[in-house]
Amino acid sequence: MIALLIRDLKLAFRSGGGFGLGLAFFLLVAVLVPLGVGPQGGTLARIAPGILWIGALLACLLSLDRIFALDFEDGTLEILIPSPLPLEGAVAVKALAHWLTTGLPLAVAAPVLAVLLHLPASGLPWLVASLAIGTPALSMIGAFGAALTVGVKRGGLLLSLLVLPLYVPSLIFGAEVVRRGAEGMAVGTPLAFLAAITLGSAASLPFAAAAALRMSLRQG
Amino acid sequence: MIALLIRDLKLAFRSGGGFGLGLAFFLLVAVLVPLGVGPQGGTLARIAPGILWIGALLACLLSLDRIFALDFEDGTLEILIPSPLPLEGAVAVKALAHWLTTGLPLAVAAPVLAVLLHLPASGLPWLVASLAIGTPALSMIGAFGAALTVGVKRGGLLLSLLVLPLYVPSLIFGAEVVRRGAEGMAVGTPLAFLAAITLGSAASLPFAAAAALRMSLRQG
Amino acid sequence: MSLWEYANPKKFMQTSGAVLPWVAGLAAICLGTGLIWGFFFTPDDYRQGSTVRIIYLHVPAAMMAINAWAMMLVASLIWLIRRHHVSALAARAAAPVGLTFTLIALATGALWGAPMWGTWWEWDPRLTSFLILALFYLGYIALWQAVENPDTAADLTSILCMVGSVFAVLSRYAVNFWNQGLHQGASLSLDQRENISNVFWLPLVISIAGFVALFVTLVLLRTRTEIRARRLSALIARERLA
Amino acid sequence: MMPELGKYAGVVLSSWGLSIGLIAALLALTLWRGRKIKRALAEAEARAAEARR
Amino acid sequence: MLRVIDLACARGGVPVLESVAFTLAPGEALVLRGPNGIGKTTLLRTVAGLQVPLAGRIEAKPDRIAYAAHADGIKATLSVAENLGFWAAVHGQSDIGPAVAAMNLSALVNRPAANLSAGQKRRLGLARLMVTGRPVWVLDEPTVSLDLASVALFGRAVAAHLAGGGSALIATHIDLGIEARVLDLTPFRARPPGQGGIATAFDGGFGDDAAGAFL
Amino acid sequence: MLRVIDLACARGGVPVLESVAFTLAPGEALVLRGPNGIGKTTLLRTVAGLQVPLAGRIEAKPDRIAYAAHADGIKATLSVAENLGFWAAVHGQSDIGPAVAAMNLSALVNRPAANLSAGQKRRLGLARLMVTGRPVWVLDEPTVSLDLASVALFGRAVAAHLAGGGSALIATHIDLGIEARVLDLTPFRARPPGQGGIATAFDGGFGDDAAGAFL
Ligand code: HEM
Ligand SMILES: Nc1ncnc2c1ncn2[C@@H]1O[C@H](COP(=O)(O)OP(=O)(O)OP(=O)(O)O)[C@@H](O)[C@H]1O
Ligand SMILES: Nc1ncnc2c1ncn2[C@@H]1O[C@H](COP(=O)(O)OP(=O)(O)OP(=O)(O)O)[C@@H](O)[C@H]1O
Ligand SMILES: [Mg+2]
Ligand SMILES: [Mg+2]
Repeated sequence: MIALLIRDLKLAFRSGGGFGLGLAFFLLVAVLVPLGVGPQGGTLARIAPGILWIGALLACLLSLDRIFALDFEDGTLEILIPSPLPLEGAVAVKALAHWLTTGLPLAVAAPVLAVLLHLPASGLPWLVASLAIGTPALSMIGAFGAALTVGVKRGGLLLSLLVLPLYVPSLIFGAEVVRRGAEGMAVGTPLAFLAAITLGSAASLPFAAAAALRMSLRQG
Repeated sequence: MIALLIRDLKLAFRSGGGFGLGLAFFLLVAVLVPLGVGPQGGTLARIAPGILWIGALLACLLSLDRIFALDFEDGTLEILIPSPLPLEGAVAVKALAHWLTTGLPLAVAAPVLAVLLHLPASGLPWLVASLAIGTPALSMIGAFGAALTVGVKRGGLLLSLLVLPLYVPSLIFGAEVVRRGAEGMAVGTPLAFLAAITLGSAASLPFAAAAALRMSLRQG
Repeated sequence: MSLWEYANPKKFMQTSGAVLPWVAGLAAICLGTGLIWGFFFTPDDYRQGSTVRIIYLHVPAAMMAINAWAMMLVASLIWLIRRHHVSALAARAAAPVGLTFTLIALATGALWGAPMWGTWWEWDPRLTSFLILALFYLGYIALWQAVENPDTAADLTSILCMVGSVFAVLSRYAVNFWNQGLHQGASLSLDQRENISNVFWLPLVISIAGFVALFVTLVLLRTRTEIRARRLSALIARERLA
Repeated sequence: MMPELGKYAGVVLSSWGLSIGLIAALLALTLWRGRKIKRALAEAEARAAEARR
Repeated sequence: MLRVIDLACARGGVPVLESVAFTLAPGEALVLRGPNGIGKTTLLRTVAGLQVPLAGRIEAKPDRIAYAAHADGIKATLSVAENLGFWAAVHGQSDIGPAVAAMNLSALVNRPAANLSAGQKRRLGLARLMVTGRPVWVLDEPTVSLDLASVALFGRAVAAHLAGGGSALIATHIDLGIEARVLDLTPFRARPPGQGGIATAFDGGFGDDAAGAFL
Repeated sequence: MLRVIDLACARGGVPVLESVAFTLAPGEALVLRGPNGIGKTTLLRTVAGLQVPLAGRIEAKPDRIAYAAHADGIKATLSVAENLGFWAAVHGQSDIGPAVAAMNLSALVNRPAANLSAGQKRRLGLARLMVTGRPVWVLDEPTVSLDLASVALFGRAVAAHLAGGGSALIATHIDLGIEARVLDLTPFRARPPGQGGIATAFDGGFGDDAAGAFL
């Protein structure tokens, strides 16, 4: 289990991929939106919570196919399935590795980008909190989607199509937390929902994802 | 040349990928933004031109790695380079195939999504025009980026990072065309710039991309 | 004789072949009566004017859009638990039908919204959740088409259908939480009959029955085609090996 | 005997037109694919029967 | 150790082999032969538990089988030692030394796998098999790309594994130079259902179609 | 037809072979041998123009060479006929019939390439070579995964190609059963620069370091 986590982190760093690039993409979205939308501060501040959450979501999405596709192509999954590691655990560990290299850096970097988008300072702590609490669900849901599309060649876009609707609740509650936080309102309810989604996905989706992986690989 | 175009289109359709899924992603961005930003019609209308162009750009981006990566992995490129086809022509044809399966459907579908974002009706024709004129440049620039990253395993995110800055001028002029069109102002200047970018990239980037491909493959 | 026997392809082909003409006839009669009655022989509503005629398409389509997903969920569970091929194929056959109904509900709603709410599209919870439902249908259909081995495709889409159902309900609550909305609440339940005046009620109920019958007809037809397609690919594969 | 639809005629007619059009398209597609597959299957069955003999 | 009884297996939903039966005792090796496309890969995947059998039974503890095909789970960016170390950890082993020595990889341990030649990569794949510590090896064309010296090396490694009480099931087209029974799969080609072969769910026709039922 | 003069080639910036020299006349075949990792693949890629030589020259028209390695540009979703037809069109040929017949693929023409077994896929890759219409074949381990009958088929195809005035340069570990000169690459292994091998840009030391220069 720990060997798998370490290996996944190592691979993410070595490939020059995972980590830095997710962040970079997040940054690019935060930069492109003012360019596309125009620089009026009022509008930007209003849309900032939503845009930041959407940026985080897309940054997460783009690296999802790394979770299983490479391991599928080079045969690692075929060896992992009959190995002594329980596949459910392996899936959870891989989602964790994805979160550590994508979601966590996003949460840490978000305040800097929030400033670019004129988010009021009172929203910053809630931005970090909502991302820290909400992004694990994104990784876990993403791992489930990646398990569904693992046998499909270059399933990247199909994966996006499957996963994005599943991200809707997290997005709504996450952006709501930030918006309420920025306006100084109480954030308890949406934050609780966000946490519930994360816990629920972490508790149930590894089983669904492991089942999907077994089925994808079993195709004769 | 024509054989290559037909083959690329065939592959895009067969893979259940190319085509429909680029559109689906565009749709998803158009749906998620209001969910994140909140439903106030006024705000949405103001940001609609920028968001639609950013959506088109991201939809384009996600399918870029299909342009060369698959052909690289299965050795097609290694055979194509010493083949009688001029590589510059092959690159241009592949970019064209990408545009036909991504950019063109986006331009056609955009008005429907514009309604979701409350874009004023006067902006719709300009939205279609700007996408039709501007997206070929996105495919061509994308092909260049894909050629640069072709040797990198799972270079998807690196590719995004390289290509997005190159997309900035198209984005700015494209969104400006739509914004001015929606407000009933003259759109001549940004439209001319957009066309110039498309023509310029179509005329010069195939050479740069072909050179990049030759170099990527030459690495011993 | 157990009910599961109908899950045998051959038995299903025989039974469905016998049932189809009747269901198709019922669909034609109900749709014909309900829609013609609704369109030609009902008065304008005092508030909504002639737009009230949209209700005969909008409401049945919206109901069937949800019911089709529910049917797919049941069929998926049957496939996962008992592995009856017909059930998986029926789920596959229902998806495009459900998607079409969803699109009809969305389109008629949008057109209705223009005069009533002054906008084509409003981010009202019910509307939004229908849009998300359409996305689920699209993803489900795309997954069926992307996976090559039909049994694997059935497995994966079944899991997607289950997980998707949970998240569809979740997002319904999420959007509700986020915005109170313009759309009217349910007014058609039988005990609340007075909410909608009698003149509109009967043709509406007949249209709904027509849509149900139409759904069954289409799903039967498409399931039969899917079964034949599987038989065809089995034959072709045998030919190749021979 | 067209009912009087008043100022909403455009909206009502286009929603009816669109809905019926979509249903008709789905039905046509279903029947067309059904016929196509049925014909192909009949041919394949005939070939298989031929091969058995 | 491994017992296959009346096994039938399918590829892409089509039965390819039927009535395959053999047993593999400890210390024994069995070589599968047969022309291209007969179904060797399919049979090995089924035995390894990666596919479900169409009929028949496989009697073996799945956690005793180590399967190796062409794609052997080697990560290009990790070094030879890191690759082996990972698989050893997964299987609860800790020492990769013997495997490295047996496959003559000592000079390459710190080299990233991306920089290996085709044959060197293959040797790494075989070394991976050894660190699993599992007794039943199921190998699909293990000697592809290997030169004669490496084939001999591999033969010796198999012999040592057998001597240690393990067993091996190997599909190959070439002569491995080990003592083993040979099973030619040609006689087990699946017959069409009309001639006694296994019928799948869609192998039966639909009587009503001929009768011209509605649609 | 092909003339290689004093060639040195590198892999990943490290010289692997040097002073390789041979000529290939029409109608002639040359088989390259050598242990795993000696540099056969590197040499073939250099000859095919996919890598630049470190030193020496290759005299050949690049548009007369057809190169085939393991990855052979086969698209899984296209059928055998579509795959071959595409490559024929690229090379201005139109008839794929002879290639299909020569590689015994007639029964498989309409099958998607994804559904082929390892050996069948390999035969398709070799058929691709034939539709290029090019005279110099450069082949890297062409018989991997082929059964004995298919190896013989391939041998006959090469013989026919040679008889038609073509030539072939083949790296392989097994016996192909064709008449060909053999070139063992072992003696051409690159020496370290100190012993007369080729030095790359950073192979020289920096004299001033020993003198204790600033930093
Ligand atoms: C795209 C937009 C719309 C969507 C997706 C939509 C969706 C729905 C749904 C899901 C139902 C519930 C059917 C049921 O289960 O009972 C419904 C019912 C209904 N809708 Fe809409 N709707 C939309 C727009 C509109 C508009 C603009 C109006 C009119 C102003 C409208 C009027 C009604 C009415 C009167 C009902 C029946 C309510 C009842 O008796 O339950 N809808 N719609
Ligand atoms: N998806 C599929 N649908 C139908 N038939 C398939 C499919 N995939 C493979 N086949 C066929 O199944 C048969 C068995 O393939 P398999 O890979 O097991 O053969 P093999 O004995 O390993 O051959 P080789 O020696 O060439 O590796 C082949 O004839 C192949 O063409
Ligand atoms: N990126 C790299 N950096 C350094 N050395 C490398 C790199 N890639 C390969 N090598 C080494 O270069 C040598 C030549 O490899 P090559 O693939 O040409 O061998 P080969 O003769 O084809 O072997 P095989 O018979 O195993 O296919 C090998 O020793 C290999 O380890
Ligand atoms: Mg095989
Ligand atoms: Mg080699």
